[in-house]
Amino acid sequence: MASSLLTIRNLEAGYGRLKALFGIEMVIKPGEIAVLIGPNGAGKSTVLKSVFNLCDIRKGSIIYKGKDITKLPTHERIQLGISIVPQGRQVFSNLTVKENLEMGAYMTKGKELIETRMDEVLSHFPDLRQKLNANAFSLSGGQQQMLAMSRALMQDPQLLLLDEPSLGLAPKTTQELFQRIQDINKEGTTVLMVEQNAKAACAIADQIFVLEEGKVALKGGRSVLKNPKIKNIYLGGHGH
Amino acid sequence: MPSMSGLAAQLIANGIIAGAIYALVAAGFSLIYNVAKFVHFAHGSVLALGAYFMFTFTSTKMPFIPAIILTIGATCIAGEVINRLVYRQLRERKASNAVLLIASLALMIFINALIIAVWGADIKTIVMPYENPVFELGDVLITGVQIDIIITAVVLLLVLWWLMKKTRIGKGMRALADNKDVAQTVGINPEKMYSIAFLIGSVLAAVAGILIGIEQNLHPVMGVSLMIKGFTGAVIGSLMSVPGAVLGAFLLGIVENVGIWWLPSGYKDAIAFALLFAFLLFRPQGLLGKKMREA
Amino acid sequence: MNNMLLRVYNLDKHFGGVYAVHNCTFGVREGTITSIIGPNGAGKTTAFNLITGILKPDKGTVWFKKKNITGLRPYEVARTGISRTFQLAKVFKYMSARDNLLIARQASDKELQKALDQVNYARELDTIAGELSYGNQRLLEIARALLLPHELLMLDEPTAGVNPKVRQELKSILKNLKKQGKTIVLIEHDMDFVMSISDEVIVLNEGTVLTSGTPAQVRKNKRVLEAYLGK
Amino acid sequence: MAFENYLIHLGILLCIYVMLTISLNLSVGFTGLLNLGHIAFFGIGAYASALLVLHGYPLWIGILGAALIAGLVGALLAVPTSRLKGDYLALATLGFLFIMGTIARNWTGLTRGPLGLPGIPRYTAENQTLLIIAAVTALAMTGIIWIITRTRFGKTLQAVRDDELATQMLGKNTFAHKIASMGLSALLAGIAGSFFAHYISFIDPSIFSSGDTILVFSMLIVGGLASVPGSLLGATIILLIPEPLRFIGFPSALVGPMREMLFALILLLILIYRPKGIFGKVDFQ
Repeated sequence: MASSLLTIRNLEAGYGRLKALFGIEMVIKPGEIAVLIGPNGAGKSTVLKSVFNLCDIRKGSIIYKGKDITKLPTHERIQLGISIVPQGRQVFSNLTVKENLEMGAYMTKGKELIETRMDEVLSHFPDLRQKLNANAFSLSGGQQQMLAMSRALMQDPQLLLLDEPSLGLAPKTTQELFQRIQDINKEGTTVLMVEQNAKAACAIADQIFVLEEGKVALKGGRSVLKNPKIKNIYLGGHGH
Repeated sequence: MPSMSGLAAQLIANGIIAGAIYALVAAGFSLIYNVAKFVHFAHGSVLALGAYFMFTFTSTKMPFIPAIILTIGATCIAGEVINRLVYRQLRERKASNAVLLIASLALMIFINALIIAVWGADIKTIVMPYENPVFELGDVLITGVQIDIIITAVVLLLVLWWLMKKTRIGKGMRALADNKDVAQTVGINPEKMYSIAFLIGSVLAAVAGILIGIEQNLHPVMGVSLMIKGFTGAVIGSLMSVPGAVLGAFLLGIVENVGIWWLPSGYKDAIAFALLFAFLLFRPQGLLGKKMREA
Repeated sequence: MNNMLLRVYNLDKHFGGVYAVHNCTFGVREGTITSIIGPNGAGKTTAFNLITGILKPDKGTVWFKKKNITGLRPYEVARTGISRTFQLAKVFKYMSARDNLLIARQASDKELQKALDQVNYARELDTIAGELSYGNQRLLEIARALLLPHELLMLDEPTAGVNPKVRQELKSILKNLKKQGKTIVLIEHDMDFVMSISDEVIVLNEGTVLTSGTPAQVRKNKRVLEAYLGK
Repeated sequence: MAFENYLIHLGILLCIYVMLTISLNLSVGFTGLLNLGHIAFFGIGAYASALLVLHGYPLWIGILGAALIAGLVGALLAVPTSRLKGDYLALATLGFLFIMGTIARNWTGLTRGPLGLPGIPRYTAENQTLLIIAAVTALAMTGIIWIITRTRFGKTLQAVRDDELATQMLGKNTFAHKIASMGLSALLAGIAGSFFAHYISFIDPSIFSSGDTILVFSMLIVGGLASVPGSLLGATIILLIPEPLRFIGFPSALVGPMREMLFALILLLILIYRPKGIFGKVDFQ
């Protein structure tokens, strides 16, 4: 098991009556960037939410560092070193940038530890440093996304879950963001990312899972996008 | 006969005194509204409980300071009992805000009736250990207690501001009020925060109850009218922010008192209700609030 | 070539600086099944809400049967002959299936049962809508939209959350409606579904029309797959 | 004889509260409008009827005036407030209740302020006949509401409650429906107000009471939202439960507050453990 940081076994999950996942199998190794792509409604976000207990899990299990955390309440998962950046640039808009970061370290004891970690995080996102006292709602879309990621990094996670970080960002900002994700990964944080911008995400991915209708349709390295099946998955035409 | 400007100055002074009390009510009420996202209408009745506790403790001839401390303690217990026995049960059953609002009204009626049953319906006055001197500041007459009210309100509101801005718990409450889902992903426990918000709200209610109890006399339904004034002030300022609510409350106090320059004093309440009605219909986000998205 | 039943010109709608829909122009031909596809956040549902009056456009106009319906309130748009469903099926949950349908049109139980059979709805008229499975709620909503006197049917992700068997039935249901001369426009993610039943496909990306054409043309167009896979 | 009079008194009160509960059910239970101002229309009806009759108009003009004035005010109040959602609609209508109380207290020229209106002529001399008239009216109102909620108009109101946007997309002017619902609900409450005024033959500004608002809401919720039989049962249960208090020999000063504490407590328990009430199937949105 040591080779796997996170294993998802035969996962079936959804929201109330609405089922979204029909048996997901996934193994994510420590230190890698794993990317989930696939057409809309394929259940990408639901996989991420299941790892963080934000939806209804019907069957299957989630193993993290050899421990079954399927039923673990959310705040205990944080202590295990998992943190999530939800979809849509979710920040505490009426709090300052500095306060947003402090909230990221809400469960951390010790002022100096929080200060040093904040420096580390801001080294990844330097342009937030000038904006520390600005309210989060005054930031641009890209800056808000970086603030949301920095808040998650304040927990010094081993596993960082990113839900469509590039949504609504300009291409240039997306490139910059993905560069930062690689830097963070180089320092030892495993990343599990759901992305709609498949080309940009696969460029930095170690392992790619292509989801279709709640199942893993394809799996592989960066060349998976060249697989002819991709066109059928995205644009239909399985020949009925 | 005091000169016109003297009368105006006195009305403004009365407005500030009333505003200070309304601000304490509005601060407690809007803190609970912002953090727990529902209208806790029984907040006024908790304030009345505070006043009556003070009456009971002071009538046992105990020294003044312990009476105050005991009153605050008893009111906080009442606040937490309400939060735990009623609101937490409703939240656990996924009750909608409408249900929480109706429950708070039922609590208001319950506490008012309890006060009448326990303390009786007659007017009560709190016996002050030392007399209450009247000062003359230019044309304005103001009593020692009224000065205490203004000072205490300002000090408490500054402490509240410091607590919300500078402490970890305060920021945690603001984060929860801002975005509950994200707050949970950073490990903030909503129920714990609601209890803290209720605790702070109860302390503010207790202090307001004590101050009003000393300055005016006590009657069982005093909480309801004060709650309406505090609530109206919060709506005028902005329900979305505690500072906004406090500003709105001071504004209401002044407008109400200056208003009786033209209208008979009986219409003080009518001014408040007219403002409440107008703001709820045409500017529900208040003076300071951002336009709420319609969809 | 039958004429354009619905036309949308240069529609603009932004929320706090971000453009949901921008210079969006397209048309829906009478008697056809037209699908609107595109990645998440392309503005598909916003376009639907602008057409049906739920949102007011910042700029641009909406024409239905050659009449300008821009800015009409939703119930006025419905009365011009547009009937729609929603991304998350909106049934009247405390009311029976019969009462749900009667809001659209007064009709005898026989007629109501026929409307339900048309969408292979497998439950009686008396069941309370809230107790139905998600798939059945979706079918009930579609049956209700069909009962409302209309010339244009707008379906927002009809196959979302619906099991594969019902998905196949939906395909035949829509084809029958087209045979009866109905005009249908739908937002859909299931590409097999879209490519197999659409006469015309409109591809939205970043709030504006990327391209449009027959399913074959759209599948061949390189820029469409690129829009999905990102640059 | 005294016990019989007490029963007749209870019977008349019950009819009045049935009128209030069933009319509140129309706007809250069937249309989903969280209307906390219902007792304001009750008070308006009482004052309108009393003032008309005290100024020499015949009784039937009093009732008609009460109904029309309360109904008109209800409809007018619905125009600005029906744009508001949930909490704010409740707060605006509650605010309206307090405003009416203040006006009644201060417009001494019309309402004699806190002194109230004494000597309001009764409908009939003996209470038996009044009980019969009240019972017929209450049952008639219940019948009307039962029929209305089965008509197309009534079904549309329930559609507005369940999903207003979807109802609009089916071509219904939901704004007009909400005004009609509030107007009719207020009209019936006005009639109840007229009955109350001419039975007690004295009213004062305390009629605009938040206590009664909670009392009628308890009756509505105990019976069950959007359930006509529920309203009848709810009104009966909530009115009768506190009655034994009178006989246990509590000092009279305690009976009033004990009664209010009891039905506030019942409402809280119902909200927590049985929010749908006995017959209801609808939850608050």
